[in-house]
Amino acid sequence: MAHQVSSAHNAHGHHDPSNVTNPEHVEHHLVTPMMYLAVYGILMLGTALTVGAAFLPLGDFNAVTAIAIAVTKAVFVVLFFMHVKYSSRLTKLTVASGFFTFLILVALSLSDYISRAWGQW
Amino acid sequence: MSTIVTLPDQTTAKLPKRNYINNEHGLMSWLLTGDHKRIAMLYLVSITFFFLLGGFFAGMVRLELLTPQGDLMSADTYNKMFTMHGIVMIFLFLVPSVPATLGNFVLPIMIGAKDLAFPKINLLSWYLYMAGGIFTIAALVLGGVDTGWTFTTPLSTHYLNTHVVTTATAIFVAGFSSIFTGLNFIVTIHRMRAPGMTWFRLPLFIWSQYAASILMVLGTPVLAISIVLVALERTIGIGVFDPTKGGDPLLFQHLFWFYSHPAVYIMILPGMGVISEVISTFSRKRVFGYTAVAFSSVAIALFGMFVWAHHMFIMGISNYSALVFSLLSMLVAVPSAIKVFNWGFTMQKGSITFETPMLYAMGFLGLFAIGGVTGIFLAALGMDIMLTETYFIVAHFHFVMVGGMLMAFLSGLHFWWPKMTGRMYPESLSKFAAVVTFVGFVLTFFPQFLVGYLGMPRRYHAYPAEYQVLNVLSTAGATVLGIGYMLPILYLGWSLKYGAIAGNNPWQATGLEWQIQSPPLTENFVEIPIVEQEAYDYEWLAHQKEVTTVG
Amino acid sequence: MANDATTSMHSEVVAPHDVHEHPWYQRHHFETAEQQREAASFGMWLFLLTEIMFFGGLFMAYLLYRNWYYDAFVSGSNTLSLFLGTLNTVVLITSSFTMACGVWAAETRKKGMLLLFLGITLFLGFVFLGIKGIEYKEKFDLNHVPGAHFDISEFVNPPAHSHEKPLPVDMANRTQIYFSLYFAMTGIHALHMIIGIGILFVLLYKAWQGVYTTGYVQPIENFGLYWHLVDIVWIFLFPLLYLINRH
Amino acid sequence: MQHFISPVLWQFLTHWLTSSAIWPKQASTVAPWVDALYLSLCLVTGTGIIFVVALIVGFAVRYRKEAHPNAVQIEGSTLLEATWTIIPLAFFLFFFVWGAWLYFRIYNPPADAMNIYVVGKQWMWKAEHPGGQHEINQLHVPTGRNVQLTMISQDVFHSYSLPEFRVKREVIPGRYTTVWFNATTPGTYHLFCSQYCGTLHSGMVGDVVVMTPEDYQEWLKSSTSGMSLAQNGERIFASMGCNQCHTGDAAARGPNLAGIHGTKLQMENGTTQVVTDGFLRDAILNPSAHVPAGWKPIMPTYQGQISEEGLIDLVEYIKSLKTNYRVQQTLMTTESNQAAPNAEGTVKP
Ligand code: HEA
Ligand code: HEA
Ligand code: HEC
Ligand code: CUA
Ligand SMILES: [Cu+2]
Repeated sequence: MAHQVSSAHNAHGHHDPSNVTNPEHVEHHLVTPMMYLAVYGILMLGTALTVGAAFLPLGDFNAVTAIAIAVTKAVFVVLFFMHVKYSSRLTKLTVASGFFTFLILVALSLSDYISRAWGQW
Repeated sequence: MSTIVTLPDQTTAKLPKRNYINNEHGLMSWLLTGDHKRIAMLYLVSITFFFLLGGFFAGMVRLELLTPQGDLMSADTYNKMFTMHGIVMIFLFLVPSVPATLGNFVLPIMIGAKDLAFPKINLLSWYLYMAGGIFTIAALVLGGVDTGWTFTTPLSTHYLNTHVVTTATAIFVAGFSSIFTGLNFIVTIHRMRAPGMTWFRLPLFIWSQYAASILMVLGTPVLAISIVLVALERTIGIGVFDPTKGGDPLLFQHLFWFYSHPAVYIMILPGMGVISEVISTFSRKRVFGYTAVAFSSVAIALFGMFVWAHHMFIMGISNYSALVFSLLSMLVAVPSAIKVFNWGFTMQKGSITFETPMLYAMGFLGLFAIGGVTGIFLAALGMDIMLTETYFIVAHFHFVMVGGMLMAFLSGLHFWWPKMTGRMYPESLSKFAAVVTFVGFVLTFFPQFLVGYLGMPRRYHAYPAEYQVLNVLSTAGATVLGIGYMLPILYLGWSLKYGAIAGNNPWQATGLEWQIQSPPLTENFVEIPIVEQEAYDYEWLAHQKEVTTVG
Repeated sequence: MANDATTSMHSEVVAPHDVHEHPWYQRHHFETAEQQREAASFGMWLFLLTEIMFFGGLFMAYLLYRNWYYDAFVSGSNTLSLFLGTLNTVVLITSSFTMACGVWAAETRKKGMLLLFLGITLFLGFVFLGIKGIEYKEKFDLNHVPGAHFDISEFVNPPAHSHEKPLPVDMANRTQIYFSLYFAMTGIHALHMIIGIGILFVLLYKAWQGVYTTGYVQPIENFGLYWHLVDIVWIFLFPLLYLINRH
Repeated sequence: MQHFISPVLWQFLTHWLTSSAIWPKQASTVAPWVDALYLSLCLVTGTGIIFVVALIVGFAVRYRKEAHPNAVQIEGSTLLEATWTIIPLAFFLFFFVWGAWLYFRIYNPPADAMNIYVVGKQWMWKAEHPGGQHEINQLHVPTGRNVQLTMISQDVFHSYSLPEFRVKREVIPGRYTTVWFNATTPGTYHLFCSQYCGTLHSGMVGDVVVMTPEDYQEWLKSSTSGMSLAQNGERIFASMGCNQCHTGDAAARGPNLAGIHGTKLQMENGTTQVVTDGFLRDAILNPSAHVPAGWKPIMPTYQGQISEEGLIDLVEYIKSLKTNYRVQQTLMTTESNQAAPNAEGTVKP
């Protein structure tokens, strides 16, 4: 493959790992157990809150509260336990696209169920 | 500017002494390989087998439909025939066809990588695929399955006593094979590109594989879970799809088509990538509107996730929801149209030759366009009422899947055959085969549009006599088509031993894969290339001096 | 796979500072260990995407039927033990925490800590499954498992001491959908736990051999991602299944 | 071989040459509309295809290597790109609107349509006319009347397909679906089950017989079973004990059902619902999900106790109830099988 490299060799010198591997590269960040402990505390608090909230007579808002707390807890797990806060844009995008696709599934399916009764009231 | 590429005459070329084929010997060296090229070959052999199997079922279907009465086989047998035909062709042939064979082989080379990111997972994919295939064959041997490839509940859950669970397992397992292939491709494309290989220098084949891989990763798990639920419903009666227990059978349709619509784009996008490569190579021109073609792949993948309920227009979904899905289906068709026109204009001012891959590619353009626009018929709500569940649909999807993807696969197979084996296929025979398949194809499936509009329902074992003429035409066409498909199998096999030595770059193409020896070394590149040229840069190619071979 | 040719050429190709730094775990087709690490982690994330969509289908079903058969879901949910559910949530979150610490231990190359944290995680995984087993057993005893023996009498005529309001028969029948989803969701979740525990054993063994405290943290890190995702799934399952309407 | 081929060839010649085998007959008022859309689609897309093919063949000939040895590299053209984005998009949107319009036309029955019930099961179609005429794998309808089909399946998905009418609708378990048409030409037409439903799917076929209104009246008379659907419903209403609660009295345990069909009900959970056929059916099977404001969910479920035909009878009966006179009459009679006198005029069929 000399022909391809020859002219380029001087310009690049050698393989630039950050180019070879990942333009989205970020420095590896070490999260300390102290941080984990704090997050753990938050998660425990969330668990207590969600159990407590279930006993309040909030009507439809019971579900909303429960989901809101669960989402918050999940976000903490994703950001800290799973290091997404310190990860590349690509990882963040990947996580986001997963939840986005799930929302598409739910939203568009429900668009059918919700509107089935339309025109009938 | 204009370019004439003249490379050293390759007729005197010799097969390189050392290459991925003779690198190691023995069966185990193939079965335990991590080399993406060898795995691609394993896939090629296995999907060919399953294509023949699926083709056999298609043949039985067409034979039965020769006469209006159900006289060749019983209704039950017929139902098993088209079910196995659909399942084998879709899950065991078309979904893995281009990605797992051609993609596996050339994708890492095209981006300048030594292998896929996860060679072991790649091998695992093949084993999962084979396991899926074995389960399918088991279901077949045990007595078959007659759900139709769509597994409609509650028919599949409560009203059939055939081997639904076995087949469900097969599809579940094969699904994971496809997930892992997609995952491997995405990581490889993101992480393994050679220095200088920026996103917009990637060949369009890579873009389309990338888009298809996203769909594999995001869509297939939903199929997996819906199939698990079907199996649970059958075995322990959990009732989520059972109307007598308060479940909603339409929920199954939502989940199933959430995968299976994107799946049709899994089945066409890689083929579109092949077409971009082939048309550009044989026109000796950069693909017209590179960015538009690249982004349209991504757009198809993205919008493809939003349109699944167009398979349910008459099934009792809300009329308002149907409106939304119809509109979105219209939108998803636009990027395909963009591609067709860009391919057409790639030929403009080119210097075109008509080797076999190009013939198949031109066949693809015409047939895919017809298949695609009939999709517009189906996406138009009021029209779908008339056309759905008739042979019009059968014709639509065979035009896109067989006329489109299968033609693209054959195009790509001929295109990369020299690279994969180091030998040429016999040109005139293959041109003849290309023409035969085209003629056979049109004769088989065009009459089905007509008989569909007459109202003949699909999945019918016997039909009113007045539809016979068109059915006879179709069966006749299928015979021609079958011959057309047998030819490549024969002459490609022949060429393995007797074909002319191909040399590194018989087509004088620009992709990185053509700059290395054929067949390639196990590690593809002795030295990772540094990319400084755009994709399809013929200027750059013209100034290439030599192509090095090792060994 | 033979890679002699590759290695022999390497000295010219790779960056000078890399020449002697190819760690033992780097596979030949990667240029740098960093590249391998990033690829593996990205691959793992993509796999987690598929998990999200896999559970996503179930959540979709849950959402639909909960809206349709709300009363049945409330009654079904109230038969679950809040105590055991909460306990299990605590157990799982704790194991997630210890797992995160395990990754830290591997990164800072503390073998003893790593073994300790993996051990606790493994133990908590078993505790979780044990508690789940107790809950399942109770459902079997009460005939609340969907299928031929499913029994709705408790929902139609709730025992006097409970504060449950009786369900009309047609709605009581729908509790079967609730329990179907309960078993499907927690069952598939438990299956993920079991697979996770299986992998943990392997990791523990290799960690004990010292494999992961030499800079090769990728398997630990990826397993951590998997374990946290299983945790997240439970974070949603818990309120959805146990806490629908407790007052 | 000769023996095998010749009948095929024979059929080929006779059918192909003597009948125009590519166009189904138009036998309903909506058929011309569907055909118009179909033809327009064929025309527009056909032109598009011809254009694409001409482009490819044209370039292939003009720029083949012999004629054009030097390829000229072209990057692309935003203008062209925009052109072939916008033109197809415009056509697609146009057809979206047309298709949607047609869809709503076919799936929203006019108010004055006469109703026929259809029950699908593996593998036969049962049709029930309001006057009590039953038929299997056949459907008799008059010309010039709007006919609505209210359809349900007893087992799996089926699909009621009438190609000459250009209408089709899935028949699904657990829920009524409807479709309507207005037949124009007397004759016998195809009826297919077009959703795969198991072994004899292709045997689930029949005929739609379109008759002049006079012939239709004749047919109705000659095939009546003596009991209308509503009369059957009345018997069931009494024998299942519905009349025990739905007496219409102020003190009744269940709500008054007379005149309820087509009204808007205020429900206990705060929503309002229109009382349709489907609502009535669901209210009998899942009463607790259909509790009107002010009532307790004490009505038992009849899930599994009444067949789909029985439900249709009940629905027809409740639809026909204008007052509670008949309900109270039936209460007087102790023997439930005497509950429904055949006297005409008391219950409007
Ligand atoms: C490779 C597979 C593939 C592909 C690519 C497509 C592509 C499309 N399909 Fe198809 N489809 C299937 C495979 C595929 N389909 C299968 C297997 C089924 C049946 C499943 C079953 O029930 O068993 C099906 C069924 C199906 C239905 C459901 C019918 C029903 O059940 O009632 C619909 C409805 O909207 C539909 C629509 C479309 C559309 C709008 C596209 C679009 O993406 C097409 C876009 C392409 C073009 C539009 C052509 C290019 C454009 C031009 C050349 C421009 C021409 C110019 C003008 C018209 C101005 N398809
Ligand atoms: C990739 C997808 C794919 C491919 C390639 C094909 C290829 C073909 N299909 Fe297929 N088809 C489907 C996907 C595909 N099909 C699907 C998804 C369905 C729907 C199933 C369902 O309803 O559930 C379907 C349904 C379907 C039907 C409708 C059945 C029905 O509704 O009742 C018909 C009818 O003509 C048909 C015909 C054909 C023909 C003639 C070919 C030809 O192109 C095949 C030509 C190939 C050969 C003929 C093989 C040559 C080899 C041999 C002949 C060797 C044989 C070996 C021995 C004798 C040992 N197909
Ligand atoms: C035990 C008394 C009882 C019996 C027996 C009974 N119903 Fe009801 N029905 C009710 C009550 C109370 C309601 C309103 C609350 C509810 O839906 O549970 C009702 C509601 C209805 C409704 C919904 C109408 C509305 O106003 O909401 C219909 C329709 C109906 N019943 C039909 C029937 C039929 C048909 C039968 C017999 C097969 C029947 N009922 C038997 C008590 C009864
Ligand atoms: Cu009923 Cu097909
Ligand atoms: Cu689709």
